[in-house]
Amino acid sequence: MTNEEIKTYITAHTPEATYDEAGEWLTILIESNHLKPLAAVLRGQPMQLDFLFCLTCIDYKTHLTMVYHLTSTSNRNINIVLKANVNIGDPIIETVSDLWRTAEFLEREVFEMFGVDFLHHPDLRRLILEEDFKGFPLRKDFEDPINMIKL
Amino acid sequence: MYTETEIIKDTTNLGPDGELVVNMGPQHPATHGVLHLVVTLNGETIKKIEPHLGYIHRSIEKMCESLTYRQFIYVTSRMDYLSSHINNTACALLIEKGMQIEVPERAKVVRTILNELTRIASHELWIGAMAMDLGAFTPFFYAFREREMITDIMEDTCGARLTMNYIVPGGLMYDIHPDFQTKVKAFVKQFKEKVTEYEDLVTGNVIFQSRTKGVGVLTTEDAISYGCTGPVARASGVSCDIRKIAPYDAYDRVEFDEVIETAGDSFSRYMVRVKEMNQSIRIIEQLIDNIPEGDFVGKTKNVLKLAKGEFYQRVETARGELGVYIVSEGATTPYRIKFRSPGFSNLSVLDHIAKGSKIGDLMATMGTLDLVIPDIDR
Amino acid sequence: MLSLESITKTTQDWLFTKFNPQIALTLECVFVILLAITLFALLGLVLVLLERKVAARIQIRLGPNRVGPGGIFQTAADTLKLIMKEGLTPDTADKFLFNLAPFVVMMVAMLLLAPIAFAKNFQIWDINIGVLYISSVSSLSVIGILMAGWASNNKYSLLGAMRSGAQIVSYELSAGFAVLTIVVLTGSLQISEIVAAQQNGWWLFKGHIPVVIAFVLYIIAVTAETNRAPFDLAEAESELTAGFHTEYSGMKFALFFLAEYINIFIVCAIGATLFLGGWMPLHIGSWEAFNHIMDYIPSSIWFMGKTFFLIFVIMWFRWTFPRLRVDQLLNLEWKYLLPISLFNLLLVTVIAIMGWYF
Amino acid sequence: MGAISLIALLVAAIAFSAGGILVGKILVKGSCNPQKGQVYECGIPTTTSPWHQFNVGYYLFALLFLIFDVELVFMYPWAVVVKKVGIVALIEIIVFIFILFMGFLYAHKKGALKWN
Repeated sequence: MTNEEIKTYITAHTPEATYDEAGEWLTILIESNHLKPLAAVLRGQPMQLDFLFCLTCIDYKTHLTMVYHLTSTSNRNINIVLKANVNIGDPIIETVSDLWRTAEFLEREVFEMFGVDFLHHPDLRRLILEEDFKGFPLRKDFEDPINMIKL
Repeated sequence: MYTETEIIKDTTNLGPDGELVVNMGPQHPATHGVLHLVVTLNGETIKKIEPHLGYIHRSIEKMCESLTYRQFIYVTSRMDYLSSHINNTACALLIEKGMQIEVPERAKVVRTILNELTRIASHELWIGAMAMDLGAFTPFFYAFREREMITDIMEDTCGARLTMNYIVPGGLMYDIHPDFQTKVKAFVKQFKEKVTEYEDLVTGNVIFQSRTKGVGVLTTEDAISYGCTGPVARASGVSCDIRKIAPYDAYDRVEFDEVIETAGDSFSRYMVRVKEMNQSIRIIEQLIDNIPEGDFVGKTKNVLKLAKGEFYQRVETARGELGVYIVSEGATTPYRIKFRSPGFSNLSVLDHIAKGSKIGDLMATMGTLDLVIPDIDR
Repeated sequence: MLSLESITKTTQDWLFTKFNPQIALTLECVFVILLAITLFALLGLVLVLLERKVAARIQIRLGPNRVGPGGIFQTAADTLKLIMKEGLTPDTADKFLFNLAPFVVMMVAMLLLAPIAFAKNFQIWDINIGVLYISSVSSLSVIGILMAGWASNNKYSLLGAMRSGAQIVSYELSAGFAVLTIVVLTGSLQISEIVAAQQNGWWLFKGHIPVVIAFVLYIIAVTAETNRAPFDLAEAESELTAGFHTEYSGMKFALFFLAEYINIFIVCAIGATLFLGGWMPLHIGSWEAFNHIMDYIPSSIWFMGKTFFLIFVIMWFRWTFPRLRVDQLLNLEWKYLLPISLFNLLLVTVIAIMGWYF
Repeated sequence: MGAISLIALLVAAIAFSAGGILVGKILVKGSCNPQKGQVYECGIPTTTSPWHQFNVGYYLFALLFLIFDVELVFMYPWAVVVKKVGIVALIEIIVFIFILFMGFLYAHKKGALKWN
């Protein structure tokens, strides 16, 4: 599948998606409420992007952006980056852990590091930080006066 | 502490079947580091495993946001310390890709050789440690005999034995040691002679086979769904070798096979790693006599600046796919950096494949997942 | 010729002529106590050092070599260290049982010394049911382990104790049946008679294949009974940290440690007695000259040589094999070793009745 | 020596163990720390008590052992006289072992030797 074909296929399902081809791989931008249906489309036939190899979040100060790197084990040439903006004041997004089980742990990491709340996550608890830790360490506004390196 | 009545009261928070909740780790001989598993047991049978991470979390990702592109590479050696060369290579490759730096052929070949040596060293350590988890102490020393030769080569070349920091954007920090080629050849010779020894000691051992065959079976679908990579996924029949999918450095010009087993149990994970070491030797043999002359580092600016945008680089470490994802705002430091560590995904599968097995099986399963805790925690 | 036999005999005669019988007996008891303690201490030191040297040899390294020539005082230094350690008792433990357990383990190990023939006529008590005595006393050791594991109030200890309970009692059977084969052939339970029966050849050689099978079964069973790798599930350190003695430190731990090695010595000594002729020198049929030369080697050396050979074999196991899993371990006993033992016993009976042995 | 040696050996065992522990107690001045009294569970304070009902798997083996061990004790006197009695003893023990083995097979069939 070429990028153009992918774009037409996705637009057919999700007209709201916008595209960015500046990077190495095709990037799909989407609003957070449309993420889950689109993810399900990508996961299913004929795209079969069954391998979520990176899930992370970026803090742009004004908003958070969830980033999903997807590829297919049957066709390793297809790589797609899925991005969804999340409101920073009230970060809620639907979980994708039922589509890709690996997201279960990765979302837990994002949950404690960025404070993003994943709806319908089976087990959304802290994985790395201790229970009484305050703040979200990977957000840009996080300051730890004692332990942080400042150059 | 407890009085007798308290102990009786305490039994109320047990499960209906009188399950036993046992903490394995952070100070446990088999977790190889500070991994904390909360294991729910029914007799000897495991009901649930819950990993608690973070005992060695240094927030490398946050740290890198305030380090320049030249500096942050050295931090990455501390992630998966057994593949520190490969971690460094990933970062260097990403910066080279982002800035279109030409890397001299010599550097590419040397990087490839060092990466493969690192892979062998890592697998050697793993064989020893895993055999120790299963109660056999001796293979550890046999594996370390060869690993020691590699660390000696590393020491000559990089000045360090564990956290090498030898690879810089554009090539290598220094030229290789004059004895590099002879030493590597001597290692290859010895390895080929001695590798049969621990195959005799471990692979053919009846007890070892009965402990690992059919234990911790990971199906192909689960391996894909859980995002497993490296030997763990390849033992389940998933083709995921980044060296084949997206070749970097000199991997596109060497011949080697991607080792794939289909059983998905602990024994096939073991076999994948053993065979992979032989493939690494094959790669080294092809390259060691053909190290091109020339510069060891390309022309780079003193201050590196990545253009605004996003960059992703994947490499194959000894544990699987390491991804480095950088979001750049055009400054001298990355805006956001994310390391997709292979161990994190491989750990997430532990509960799934060890559930229902015995405590002894947990050691075999955990051992063959080859978890390096700093890599998981970052 | 100066032998242990003559020394004991002279001492006894001297004691009984000098003092009245009661005092003489008391003094003899004191000698036995002192000798037993010395033997324990010496065996502990020697066996631990031997283990470390054997391990080092197998693992292509040198082993202890700093304390004393060739590291021979290493274990003495280790013992000193263990004495200097603080012995802790967990607050939540059952303190009485916790402190009692090492004593029980030690007592069992010590009691097993009684019927062992260390040399010709050098035996503390030549009890007429020697073999039965050994079987019964050795099965007591599991009580000490269960006590230690349960009293610690530690989950690893409990699991370890449970495992070793199931394991020791299971392998007790195979060991028992293996011992029984020799009893069938000898027709006596007395150790001295069993040794005497091997005057013209050791049972391992003259008993045909069934005795060889019994010997193999015996070695496997006692390896499991003494909690040695590959059957060291009770203290499987990669699974249960230190198993039943996780909570023990200092001297109490040292006692467990020592008892383990003494038990190895004892089971190997019994194995040597039953299958390899005990202190009996190697005699081959009608080779008079050869037999005569063999007789010149003192009987205590024969005994120790055979025992230490078996100890070496058991150590060799430990450093070569991975550990079994607990269900595999019990399967091995109940599905393979036990039926084989039963069948083997019948085979030996046939041989004994038919007189098909040398 | 007779049975009195057993008492001597018991005394030796107690003297040896108690001596070692006492020497340790005298020589070592322990430091006080409440955490020293905690049970070891990999550095995490233990939450539940291990003193409760436990999986039955182990007990089944203990029960089976009891049966076999009693039989084993019966065999000792038999083993001593088997050579004198001759073929009758052989037949008797075959019957004995057969019955025993049937019981064992029954236990096997019932799944007593299986791990849940």
